[in-house]
Amino acid sequence: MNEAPKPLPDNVDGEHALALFTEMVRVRRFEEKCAEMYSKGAIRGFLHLYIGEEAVGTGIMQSVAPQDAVVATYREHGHALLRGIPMNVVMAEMFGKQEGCCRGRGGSMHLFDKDTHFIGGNAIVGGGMPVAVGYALAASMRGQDAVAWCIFGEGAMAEGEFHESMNLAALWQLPVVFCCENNFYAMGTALERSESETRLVEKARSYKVTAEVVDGMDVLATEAAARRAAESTRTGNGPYFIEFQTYRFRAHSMFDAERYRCREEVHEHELHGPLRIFAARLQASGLLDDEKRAALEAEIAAEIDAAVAFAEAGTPEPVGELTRYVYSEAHV
Amino acid sequence: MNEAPKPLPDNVDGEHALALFTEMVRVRRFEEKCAEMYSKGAIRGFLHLYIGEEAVGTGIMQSVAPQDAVVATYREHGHALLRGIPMNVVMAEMFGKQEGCCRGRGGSMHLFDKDTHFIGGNAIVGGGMPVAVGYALAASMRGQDAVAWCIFGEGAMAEGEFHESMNLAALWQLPVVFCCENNFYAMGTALERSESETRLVEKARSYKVTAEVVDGMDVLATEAAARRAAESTRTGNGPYFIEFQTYRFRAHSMFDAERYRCREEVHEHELHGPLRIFAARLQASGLLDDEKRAALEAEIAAEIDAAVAFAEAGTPEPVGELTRYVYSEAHV
Amino acid sequence: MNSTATEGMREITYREAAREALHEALTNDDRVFLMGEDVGRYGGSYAVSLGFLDEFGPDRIRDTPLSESAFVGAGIGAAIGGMRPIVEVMTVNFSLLAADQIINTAATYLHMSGGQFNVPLVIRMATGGGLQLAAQHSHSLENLYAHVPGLKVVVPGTVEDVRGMLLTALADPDPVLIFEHILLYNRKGVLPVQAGAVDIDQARVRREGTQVSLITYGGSLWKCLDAAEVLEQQGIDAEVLDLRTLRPLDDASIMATVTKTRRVVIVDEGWRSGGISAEITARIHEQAFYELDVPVQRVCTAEVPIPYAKQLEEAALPQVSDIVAAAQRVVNGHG
Amino acid sequence: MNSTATEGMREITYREAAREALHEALTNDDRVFLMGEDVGRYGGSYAVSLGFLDEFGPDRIRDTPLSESAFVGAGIGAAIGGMRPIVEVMTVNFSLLAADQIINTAATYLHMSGGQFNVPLVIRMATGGGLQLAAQHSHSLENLYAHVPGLKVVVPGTVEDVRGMLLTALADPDPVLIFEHILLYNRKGVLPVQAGAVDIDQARVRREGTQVSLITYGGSLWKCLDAAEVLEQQGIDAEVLDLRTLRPLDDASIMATVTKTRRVVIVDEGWRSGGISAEITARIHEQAFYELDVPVQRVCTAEVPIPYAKQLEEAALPQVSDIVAAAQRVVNGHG
Ligand SMILES: Cc1ncc(C[n+]2csc(CCOP(=O)(O)OP(=O)(O)O)c2C)c(N)n1
Ligand SMILES: Cc1ncc(C[n+]2csc(CCOP(=O)(O)OP(=O)(O)O)c2C)c(N)n1
Ligand SMILES: [Mg+2]
Ligand SMILES: [Mg+2]
Repeated sequence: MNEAPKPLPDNVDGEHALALFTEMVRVRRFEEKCAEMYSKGAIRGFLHLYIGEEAVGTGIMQSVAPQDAVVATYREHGHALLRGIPMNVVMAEMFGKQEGCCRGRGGSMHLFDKDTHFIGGNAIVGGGMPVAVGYALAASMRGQDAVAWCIFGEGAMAEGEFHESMNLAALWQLPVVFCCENNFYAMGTALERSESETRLVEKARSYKVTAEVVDGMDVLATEAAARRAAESTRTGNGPYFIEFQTYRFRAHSMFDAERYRCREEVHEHELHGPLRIFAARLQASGLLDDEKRAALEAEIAAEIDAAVAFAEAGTPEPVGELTRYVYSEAHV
Repeated sequence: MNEAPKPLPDNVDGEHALALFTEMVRVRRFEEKCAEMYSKGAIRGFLHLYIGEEAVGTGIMQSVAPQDAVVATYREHGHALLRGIPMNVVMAEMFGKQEGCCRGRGGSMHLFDKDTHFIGGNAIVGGGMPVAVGYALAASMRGQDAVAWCIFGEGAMAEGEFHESMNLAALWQLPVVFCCENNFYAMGTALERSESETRLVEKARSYKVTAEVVDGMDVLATEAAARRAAESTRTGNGPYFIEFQTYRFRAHSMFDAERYRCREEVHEHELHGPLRIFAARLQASGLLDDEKRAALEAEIAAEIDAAVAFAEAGTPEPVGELTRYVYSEAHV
Repeated sequence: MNSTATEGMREITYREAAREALHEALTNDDRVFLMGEDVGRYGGSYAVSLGFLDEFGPDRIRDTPLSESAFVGAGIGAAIGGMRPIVEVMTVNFSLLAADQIINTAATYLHMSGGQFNVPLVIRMATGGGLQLAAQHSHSLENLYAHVPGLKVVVPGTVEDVRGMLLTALADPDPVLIFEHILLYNRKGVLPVQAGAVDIDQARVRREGTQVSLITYGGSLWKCLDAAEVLEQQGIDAEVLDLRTLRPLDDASIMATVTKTRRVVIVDEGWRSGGISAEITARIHEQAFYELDVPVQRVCTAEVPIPYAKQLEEAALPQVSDIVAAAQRVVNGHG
Repeated sequence: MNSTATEGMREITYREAAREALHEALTNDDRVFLMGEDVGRYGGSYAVSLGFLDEFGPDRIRDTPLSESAFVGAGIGAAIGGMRPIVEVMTVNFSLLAADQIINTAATYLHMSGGQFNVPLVIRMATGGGLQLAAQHSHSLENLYAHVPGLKVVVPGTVEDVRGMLLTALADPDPVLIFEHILLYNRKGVLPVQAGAVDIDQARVRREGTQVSLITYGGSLWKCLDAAEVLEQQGIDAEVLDLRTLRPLDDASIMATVTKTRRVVIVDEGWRSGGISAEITARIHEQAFYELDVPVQRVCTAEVPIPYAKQLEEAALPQVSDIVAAAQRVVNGHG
């Protein structure tokens, strides 16, 4: 970063900007703690970290209204936290405890929350897309002003379910915002080896869906794009597609040896990471200094420590409960 | 048809034009005979007629080289005949006889022929697309100059397999010609109720695939488009997509009551049917007259009668043979 | 079980009964809608929803593009979103395109979410052979789904069941798959004038008998009843048990008939290996081991993709004569 | 079966054995290529094909986009076109996205075409649970495919089989599905220095015994061998039969062990209802009815989507203690 950081534009509220930053740091620190807990064996299974991509989820969630639904992937801790699922129950879920948001049945890849209409946590790539379309269909048939926010990686766009879901949403003019987190890799497969047309917005446009591409490392840009999408979608203009260009700083999962990219490439992106650039701008605008930063970090650390303590103290779901929730317990 | 029919362009060889016409009439009469045989109960199951769409298959097949493969749908009698599968064995197949090209196991929807690399006859909408891509992959890996001609209806374009197959073919620059027979209906579903973007070429282009739309009622146009596609594909330019705009004059299958369109709409298209317009042009060019037409019809009628006789005289595959061809009989 | 209307009863086809149930559901519950390929303008590929588009409008009778995975998955999302979708998949073979949504999503959401998100989704599909539709339109794949916890699988064989089970399925909080056999749509049966929802927990004896139990479901029910007639003329008194639901199976009713007759033939249009008849055989073996004098016989579809030619298709599918022969074998003591 | 290398033998992991087989096939036959998600640059999600991209190049080690249906279907087309593709589907759950191509196309082409087009396609997938990967990555769905005529289903449990079966599958003219259990990749075993293709027609006795037969396959093989050790200490002499192939099943070997021990436990990581263990139970019931004194016991996965939490996952999957308990029950005469 040779250029001097730009101060924030005038129309951005300082407190709000600081809140965005805090959210991003909160997700980052949480993920770091997850990695630590994974190496200690407290978290198991597959673990996919969101580190590097925090500006995307943070920007999106600013426009997600209480009545909206979010359908995410296996890389969804950040989205879950940003959506407002308490950190305690997210951490407890990853520890496989009864106090977890899914009573330990879902784990890292399958976070769910009824209160915030967080419908997973889906570990089948592309699998959440039709679900999001259906949720939007229900909302539109019931005359509710709810939007379905469908979050997925660029790798998912090669799946047939992307195609079918885009078409249905566009044909029926449903309130779905398709949020593509383009981190340029699907596991070890780079975008140009997964798509013949790498300008992803062209795909969305081929369904007559309004589409834009945005810098996913700039939280103000992601926030603004999500706001445009929400406005368009809520006023009945049908689905909207946003490509957020971002980058994953960590391995795909804890099993990935990262043979498909070099350290320099990652490092280059880290230099322009979402926390780093936004912190610099906040500083340039006089909104953040070392003291403030330390205070904010301390507060987050305390929350995370409390979440770990909560998760550690949690109860393993008794084995006798194994067959619960295969079918509903009472007719609804 | 108020306008006077245009004579053929000068660069069209008269004999060739007459051959094209004969091919189309042959398919038409064959299909009419199939309908008759169906009402007599000699053909059963689902029967999908190609009547109205003859110019498409006829045009395509002019560019299909001996080493090429064809992957078609359940509406494939025309393609099978045009590709050179003898009429006798096609008719015998529909009669369910041992002499049929699939020994009576496939029927109308599943015609296959090893000699001409006719790989079905697939009754899963979209199901043949990945197969065509794979065939082209084999050809390209083996250094063969073979093209896979993948024929499907516009309804199939909504399936995820279309999306995935286009992307694979484009990404790997495979010699596949995607031939969309757009007859504007998928069973009873009109194109505008099946696709948010009805300009189908836009879809192909979103994979960076060369695409064109052509009048599928004009056999010279379809032939020329297929020729362009073959040239492009054979010279290593990757896949090619053609939308042939056509119309189905008959019901979707013999079970269809055609409640989704009115008689007038069908009639309007019949007036501009591929046989009718091409016959008029041939006449205008002095290549066809009543006598020639009658001779040509008589020859075709004789071939069809012979095919029916062949099929009627065929042997029902013995029930003892039921379990043959579930697995191969000898290692190859 | 015969088709003459008596007092308080009326004669009706299976198609008409399915249609009535849909009509009732659409009329009584705003949350119900029907979605699938050609359910609207075409009238349904088996004409079950003919005329519904005019009556209920395109919002609730929703023609979909060819995209099984997305519209089945959209059914899941709509169910979670508070609707009561009925998704029609034309033919069970095509449901394989939606297998991911059904098995990886619909069946797992309640469990993965720790009980938070149930999926009140109904999926109807046509199943079975007998119309010479060949290997991509004639299979009986219901057992693939009956293997999967989280799903319920019902197989109405009668007009009463095809009418009632839809209503029961709609009232169920979890995903229910309804398999309608293609040969039944034109079949007539009698129905109480006041027909309504029916239980989906219990198998039902469709014909009482003492010497052999024919255990079956769906399209094969009628072949078993015909076989029972033939057997009667031969002096063999057969009981016919209609399973009605393949997941969960009603063990108690199965064991009751087994204990009564001590001789069992299972008739199932799925392929033999790994089919539902294997599961029933295994359960009988486990739960009624000491009740049987001869082993259970399975009459299933031959292990071939269903061929087109009439004589081959007939040879592939279970026929009345096969059932009769199997019953004779068990009654005569050589299983 | 123990893992100490003896003369002419060498110790190797299951992963390494799978890798050797792939390497040999790629080296010896130009028509062979490997295709799937992340088989190239990433090195294979279970690292089986690590380094192959450099050695064989991107044409033959072909990373695919996420599009299971298309690349499995492309395998079918390539097989018909004269190649010998090996398609890797990362995990059996994802294969549901390709179920249409596998079941409606690969399994039917030879038959529908009256014998003209065979499909020499090999599909490998990882299966099974035990790594806390939860409900969308842990299932054992091999029985879904074992139900389908036209397919062959093999389930290598040993290093010799994972090495040899790939070669046999490649020589087979018809589609063969290979299921590799995720817990086996790191397991070591011994292999003859001159290892090669192995038959895929016959089950194999992995441990001789006289009092009870443990019939199993894949990942559960090792649990059964461990259980047999425990049983031995309790004075119970167990035989362990490794099925090796689920379609077609080797009835003769099954009946041989049943006749020998007259007591059977089937161990299968699939869900109990409608799983392969039901089919085996049914066949034993049909073919060895008079050989058994007590009914067969099935030890299967509980009928739940596999949960994440360790204690729940363990409770869901068959464990050594469950097998031991089942064997004790049959040996003590109450099945
Ligand atoms: C249907 C399916 N196929 C394959 C996988 C294995 N897999 C998990 S994540 C992943 C890469 C997805 O990449 P992308 O969509 O770009 O999301 P990202 O992980 O980069 O956030 C793959 C191949 C899966 N979970 N589901
Ligand atoms: C996967 C699948 N879904 C549904 C069907 C039933 N079906 C057969 S043909 C057809 C319409 C296909 O339309 P189109 O692709 O336009 O071809 P056309 O029949 O017009 O030639 C449908 C819905 C099927 N055979 N396969
Ligand atoms: Mg990605
Ligand atoms: Mg069409």
